This record gives sequence, structure tokens and C-alpha cells, in this order.
Amino acid sequence: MARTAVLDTVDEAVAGIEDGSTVLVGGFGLAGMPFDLIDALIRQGARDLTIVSNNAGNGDVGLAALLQAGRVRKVLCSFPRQSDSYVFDGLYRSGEIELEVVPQGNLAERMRAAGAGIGAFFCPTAVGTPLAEGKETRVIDGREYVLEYPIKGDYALISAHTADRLGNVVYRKTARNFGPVMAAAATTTIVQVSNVVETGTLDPEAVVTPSIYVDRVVAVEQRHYTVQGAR
Amino acid sequence: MARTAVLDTVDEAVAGIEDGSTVLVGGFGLAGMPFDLIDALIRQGARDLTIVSNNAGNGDVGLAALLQAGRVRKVLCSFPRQSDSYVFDGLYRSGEIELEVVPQGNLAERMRAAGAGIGAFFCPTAVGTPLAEGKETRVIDGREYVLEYPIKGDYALISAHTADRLGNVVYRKTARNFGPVMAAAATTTIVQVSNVVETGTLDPEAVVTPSIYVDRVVAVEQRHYTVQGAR
Amino acid sequence: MTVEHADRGPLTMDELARVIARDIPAGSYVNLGIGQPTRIADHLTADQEVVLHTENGMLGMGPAAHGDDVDPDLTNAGKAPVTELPGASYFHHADSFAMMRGGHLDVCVLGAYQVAGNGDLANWHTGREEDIPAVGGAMDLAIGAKDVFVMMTLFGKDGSPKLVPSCTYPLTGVGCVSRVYTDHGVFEVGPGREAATVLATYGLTLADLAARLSLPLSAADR
Amino acid sequence: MTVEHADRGPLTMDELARVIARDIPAGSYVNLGIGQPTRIADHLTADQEVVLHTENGMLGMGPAAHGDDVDPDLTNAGKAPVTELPGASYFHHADSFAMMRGGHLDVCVLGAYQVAGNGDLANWHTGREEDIPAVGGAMDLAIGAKDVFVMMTLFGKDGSPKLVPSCTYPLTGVGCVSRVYTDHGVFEVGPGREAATVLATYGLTLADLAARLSLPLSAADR
Repeated sequence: MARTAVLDTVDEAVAGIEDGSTVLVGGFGLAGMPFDLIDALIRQGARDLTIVSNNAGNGDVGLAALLQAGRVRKVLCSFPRQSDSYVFDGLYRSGEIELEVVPQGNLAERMRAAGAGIGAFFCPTAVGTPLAEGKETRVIDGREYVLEYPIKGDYALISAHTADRLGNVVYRKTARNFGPVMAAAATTTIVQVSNVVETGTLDPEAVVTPSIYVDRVVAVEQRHYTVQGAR
Repeated sequence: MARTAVLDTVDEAVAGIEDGSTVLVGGFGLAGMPFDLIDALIRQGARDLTIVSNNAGNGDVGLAALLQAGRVRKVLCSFPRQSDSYVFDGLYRSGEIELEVVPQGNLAERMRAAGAGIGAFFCPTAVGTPLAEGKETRVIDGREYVLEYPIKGDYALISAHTADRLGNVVYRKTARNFGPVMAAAATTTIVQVSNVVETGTLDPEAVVTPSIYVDRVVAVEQRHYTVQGAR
Repeated sequence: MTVEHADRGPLTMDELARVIARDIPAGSYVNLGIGQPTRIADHLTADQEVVLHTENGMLGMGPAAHGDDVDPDLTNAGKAPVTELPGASYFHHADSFAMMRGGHLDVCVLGAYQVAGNGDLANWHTGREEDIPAVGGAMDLAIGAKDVFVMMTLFGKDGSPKLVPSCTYPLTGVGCVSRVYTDHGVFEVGPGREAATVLATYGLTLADLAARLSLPLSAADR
Repeated sequence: MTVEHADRGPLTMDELARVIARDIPAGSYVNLGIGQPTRIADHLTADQEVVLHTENGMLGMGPAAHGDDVDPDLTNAGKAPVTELPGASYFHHADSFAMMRGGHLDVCVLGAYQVAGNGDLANWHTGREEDIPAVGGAMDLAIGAKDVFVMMTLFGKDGSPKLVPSCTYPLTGVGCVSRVYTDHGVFEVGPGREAATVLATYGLTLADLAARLSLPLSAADR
């Protein structure tokens, strides 16, 4: 990966994201959602994006705002339909966006496989369900499995708690969620954090995403939002 | 898994290990080697064991002592031959022990698959080498992979640094090595630690092996040994 | 012997949650699905020492958070704010679902649209064309615990049974449910059974249930 | 243009280590295999900001530990005591090999018995019946970095070349090596090439090398 760049603005952090890119977007609902990087991506203007994220946006912020701006061609996610996913719902019903529903654990494991150099894996999830239709299956040791392939990203946008200047990252509580998996699954990983600290400050035993997976870091002001619904 | 048992002696900790069991033994060379549990296993008497470990014993302590006691039928490991692996070498040359050599990363990933419920995975390691002979291969996205299967353990013997009474575990430095992977890959996981602390003392962000993977914990006195060669 | 509680009405959801809580073995690691199963947490006793898993990446989840305890970085799988108990640990999504898929959880309790006598589960999709499909962790949870319990009403709003000979809704998992807890009775189901075993009834007799359900039932042995 | 250093002897292993160290791009994540490649660390400069990976579970490995700094819990892949640099991190074996196998390391430098012009590598087994096979992380390392360099003497003790048209020893990896650093010259190799490109010679001319090696060589373009 080469040295991690510690940048001053989110706009520098998302520079160069090409039209047609596959972008992994962290977060589970609002926890760990990289709002500032997404806002910058909207300003940056890349379009025809494929977004991989657990959800398909809440209210009209974050991912929902990116969708509303018409930049997204396709969404891979586990749970698009939420009480406040009206932006996605509208685009989907009018046929303006493609959807691939992936079980949440498969979403995580398929990205893990991409980061770990695994070509494909036999997974017990979804056997015998509509989400396994058309997929290769095999019985191993008496149990049936479905063959699943990696999901790689061109970019990952992640929100975390603290990074050191070398690019090591730690998260906070359940906001960790998809961050470490996406960081390893993308060619270029961009992380927004609340704090950038000197290298040597983080406990080496407690680093969650080692710097090798992190290409760009940018500090953002902590955002206050209510837990359910829009900020 | 049910509640983790915090035991007083290593002999209680290894009680019940049956003849013919597959035992995953942590450690990379001497770092993270569960010496006290292995010594207890020798006293316990189980035989006809299959041992999965990175090496096949150093000097005449730990795994080497277990081998010397004639309790091991087969070893799966990545690197049996070392400067001080004379016990294994002798048994192997006289045909008294079976050996399956597994590339180190495959050893780790195959145990990871066992713990993660993956039926098999396509792996790029060893393609075109003698260690892939007779194995299923497949070209995915232009790259060739070998199909690898999980390695499950009946028991795992692990050395770690600290456990809380609930069974959460943290390690020290590179002695972490195979511990977390083996803990998840075994039906019954037994961990020797230098310290048992009250539940709530470990930082939840820094727990490496969550209690769900740990069945038995026992505190042992810290052992002083020189890094290369016997203690 | 099936325990028949015909002298009372069906269980409320809260009473049902208490029944399930009592059946969860001490020391278990448990995932409570979003919706009704979440209530079970309120009925687990401290000396059961049950550890709750939430699939977004935590063991040792505590009760719902209120007021100043709300932390946007600490939510459950339903995205509601929760708290952290002593002995908690955090991990990422791949590790969290590996924990489930690897069979390390003792019990998972899920809601359902339908459960079949062979243990098939349907709880993710109504099958209606106009509904946007959304699966979340349902399929991973369905195959991911040693015991998968279902908590649901026995009958739908239209009176049709939700415990059925064969699911008509799209499946979440095949043969994965071992026990079905409902307001009108508790049932053991699973692959290879000739009949669902009725462990208890509430507000109806075993005979009443047999008349209203179209799958074979049998009384419990003990 | 191949740089010919025919007016001097072959490189010592220490000089060779310095040559390799200079060629490692600044900011790289690098794994140095056990044996000779370990020496390269001594020649990396601070402003290169190279981060060393050791496959037993660490990034940010520092120099060898001596005396009171020896910690039995902190060793490298050769099981020798090492130190920790600021910004280090520890991880378990599956994560460590995922890091390699996933192609995240920039450079890996390995020793070898033989390298072929097509990039095939043989460095784990002599192929002799009586030798106990032991592979360690060799096969994972061979396929696990963006660039795999080999550091070796060009000729064996019996004078036979170790850079060969085709490996006769059991393979470690297929077409995985991109560059071969030896005491007598530096070569670019890899799948699909008609000839190994000679970047530099030491103690011999390009013509000398062509005479002593049995694989096709070509001069460097620039």
C-alpha cells in the first residue's frame, strides 16, 4: 500500500474516485456511517457508482443523500428497507437503481474473502432459499453449502474513532461493524476519524485495522446525531 | 459453549481428553506454547492423539515431551524440522509417527474456516506445488486456486496472557499467533494464562478471544525460558 | 405429557417472553432477534448468567439505553441504543457472523411468518411482488446457533396458522428451527419428525390445537 | 543498459542486502524471509519509512533484541527475539496470512534453492527422499506480495547455477518471483518472458553470465 496520507480535508480524501467505481461504505444504520466522506463524495461528483453497504440509506443524509443525487447505479446490501429508507424505496420502485440483496453475514464474509485472497468459499447461509437460486452448491461432510465469491471494492469509505499518523485505526463499540473488513477489501481505503494521534500512541495489542490497510486518513469534527432517524 | 470454568490446576483443565482426540496446540516455536497444559496432558495419559500445531516440538519439552511419551499418532504442522526437533525427527524416521505438512497460512485459514462454519475454500497457496497434488483446483477470475477443507479440533490447548473470570482472553505480542484461531476451531478450548482477573477488568475493545470460545481457564506460574532452544 | 393450560387465555407476548427466558439454559450465549424476541432479555435472571450476542458486533450486550446513557456508537441489531455489561467484547462483522455461522451460539430466538413441522423457517420476505426484499442477518441467524427457537403468535391476523405442514412463504432456512414458542402452545419441530411435539398449550387443549392446525401433532413423552 | 561491474568481485551478502534495501520503495510494507533476507533490515534507512511484517503476527517489527530487551513473547518468523517499533500492531495467524495472501504487502524477499526464468520458485524442499519436508510460510509468502524478490548466491557450492531455465527442485510457487538479486547480478524474471533481463552484473560481464547460465538473458532497456 505505501505510506498512509493524512489529509486536511475530506475533499482531498475522496479526490480521484472514478465514475463507475465500486465503493464499500461502512456503517450499520447510522453507527459507523462515514457521513463526512459521503458528503464530500457528493461534492466530488463521481457517478455510476456501485455501493456496497449494509443498508441503503436513512432519511436524507449520508448514503441516502448520495442516492438522491443520482450517483448510484447499483446497491449491494443486506437490508435496504427501513422505516426511513424512502429515498432508496422511490428509486428502486421507479427502476432507477439496481439491487442485490446479500445476507448480512455473507456480505461480511465475501468482503473478508476479497481482503484475504480467498477465491471463493462454501457457505451454509441461504441454502435452500431464494437467495441461493442459481448458485453452485455442494454437500460437504453431510451438510449443504452454497459457493460464494469475494466482493472487492475500488474504494472503501469508513468512519472510525482514532488513527495514528502511520494509519493504524481503532473504532468505538459497535461502530466498528464493517470497517475492518472493508478496509482490507478495497484497493484504496479512506478513513474519517475523530482524532489523529502521533504514531506510537495506540496500544499495539489493541490496533484493529493495521496501517497497511489504510491509504488516506482525515480528521472530522464529531457529529452529533440522534440514534434513530435523521441527525 | 456454556459458562467458562476457571480451574485451580492444569490437571483439572485437561481432564477428560479422550484417546484418539484431535488436539490443536498453540504456539510458534516456544512463544505461546502451552507448556503446563501439555505437561498435564502427558500425566493425564490420553494416547493415539492427532496434534495440530505449527511445529513438531523443540528440545525435549512441551510438544516434544508429548511425542517422546508415545502419545501422538499423527502431526499436522507447517514446519516439523528445526534445529532442535530431534524427538520428532527420530519418530518420523522410524515410521512411528504420521506427518501431514500444511503451509503455515493454510494451517491458520483451515482452522479459521472450522471456527467460522465455512465448508471449504479456494486458496491460491501451493498451486502447482507437491503440496497441492491430488487436490481439487479451479481457475477463478483468471487465477488458479486449490480447494482446502477445515481443520477442526476436539480440544485446543492455548497459552495466553490474561483471562477474566467470564473467559475473555488477551495475549502478549507475537505469542498471540495461533491462539485465537484455535480457540474458535475446537469443541473444547482450554487456556492457560498468567493472570485471571475479575470480569469487567479487560477493555472490551481489546479482548482478542471472546469468552464464547473459551471453556476452561487455568492460571499458571509464568515460566522463564530462553528464547532459542530449551528453557 | 403435554402440559395443557386450557383454563386460561393465550399467553401475552410478555408472558411468552418469560416462558422462553426460563427455558434458556444457564450460562448460554444467546442472540435475540429484532422485534418480539428482544423482550426476552427483560426476563432473564442475573443468576442465569446468559451472555447476549448482537450480530452487529458485540457479546455482553446490556439492557436498552435511555437518556444520557444513549451512545450512537452502541446499538443492537435493531439499531436501537443499548448498554454494555462487564465482560463485554466488540468485534467486526466478519468475526461476528463467523461466531454465528460456526455454531458457537447456544440459542437464537427469532420471529417468523411461518414455521413448518420439519423446522423450515420463513421470516424474511412476504413473497409479495411489491415488497422490497431485505434479509439482514435472518438467514445467517437461522443456520447459526445450536438451537434456533421461534417466538410468534400461533395464528395470523386472519386466523390462519403460522405453524404449518410446509411453508408457503419464501424460506429463510431449511430444517433449522428446533422449538416454536407461541401464545397458544410450545412445539418441538425439526427434520425427520413425523409430528410436531406439543410441550404445552395455553388457552386451548391439545385436541383444540389438533383441530385448528393442519400438521400432525403428538403429545410430549414426559 | 545493463550496469556491468566487472572490475570488482561479486557482492558480499551484506553488500547484496544493501543493494536490495535501496531498491525497496519508500513507505513499503515488506516481509523479509528467514535467513539472508533478514540482513536487509540493517540497510533500510529511517526516511524510507519501511514497515516490516513478520508472518507470526506483527507489523512494525524492529531490530533484533539483545540482553535485557529479549522478550520470549516477541520473536520473528525465524523465532529469534526482536523489538517493537512505534506504530506496531499485533494480530493472529489467520489475519497475518490473510494480509499476505490478500496481496497487501508490497515486497517480500525470500531465499531460494532455484529460480526459473518464468518466475517459478523452489526454496522449501531439496527433493531428497531422506529429508523431512517442512514448508512453514514459504508457499504463502511466495504468492503473497505484490513483488516477490529472491536473494541468493547465483551459483551453488558445486558451481551449478541457481537461476535456471526450469526448476528441478520441488516448487514453492509458480511464476511468482519478479526479481532475483544475487552476488553476481540482478535479474528480472517472470511468466511470459522470453529471457531474464539483466539489470546489473558484479564481478562478471553480461557475456560471462550468458556463458555460465543456461537460460536466455537480455540486456536491460534503460
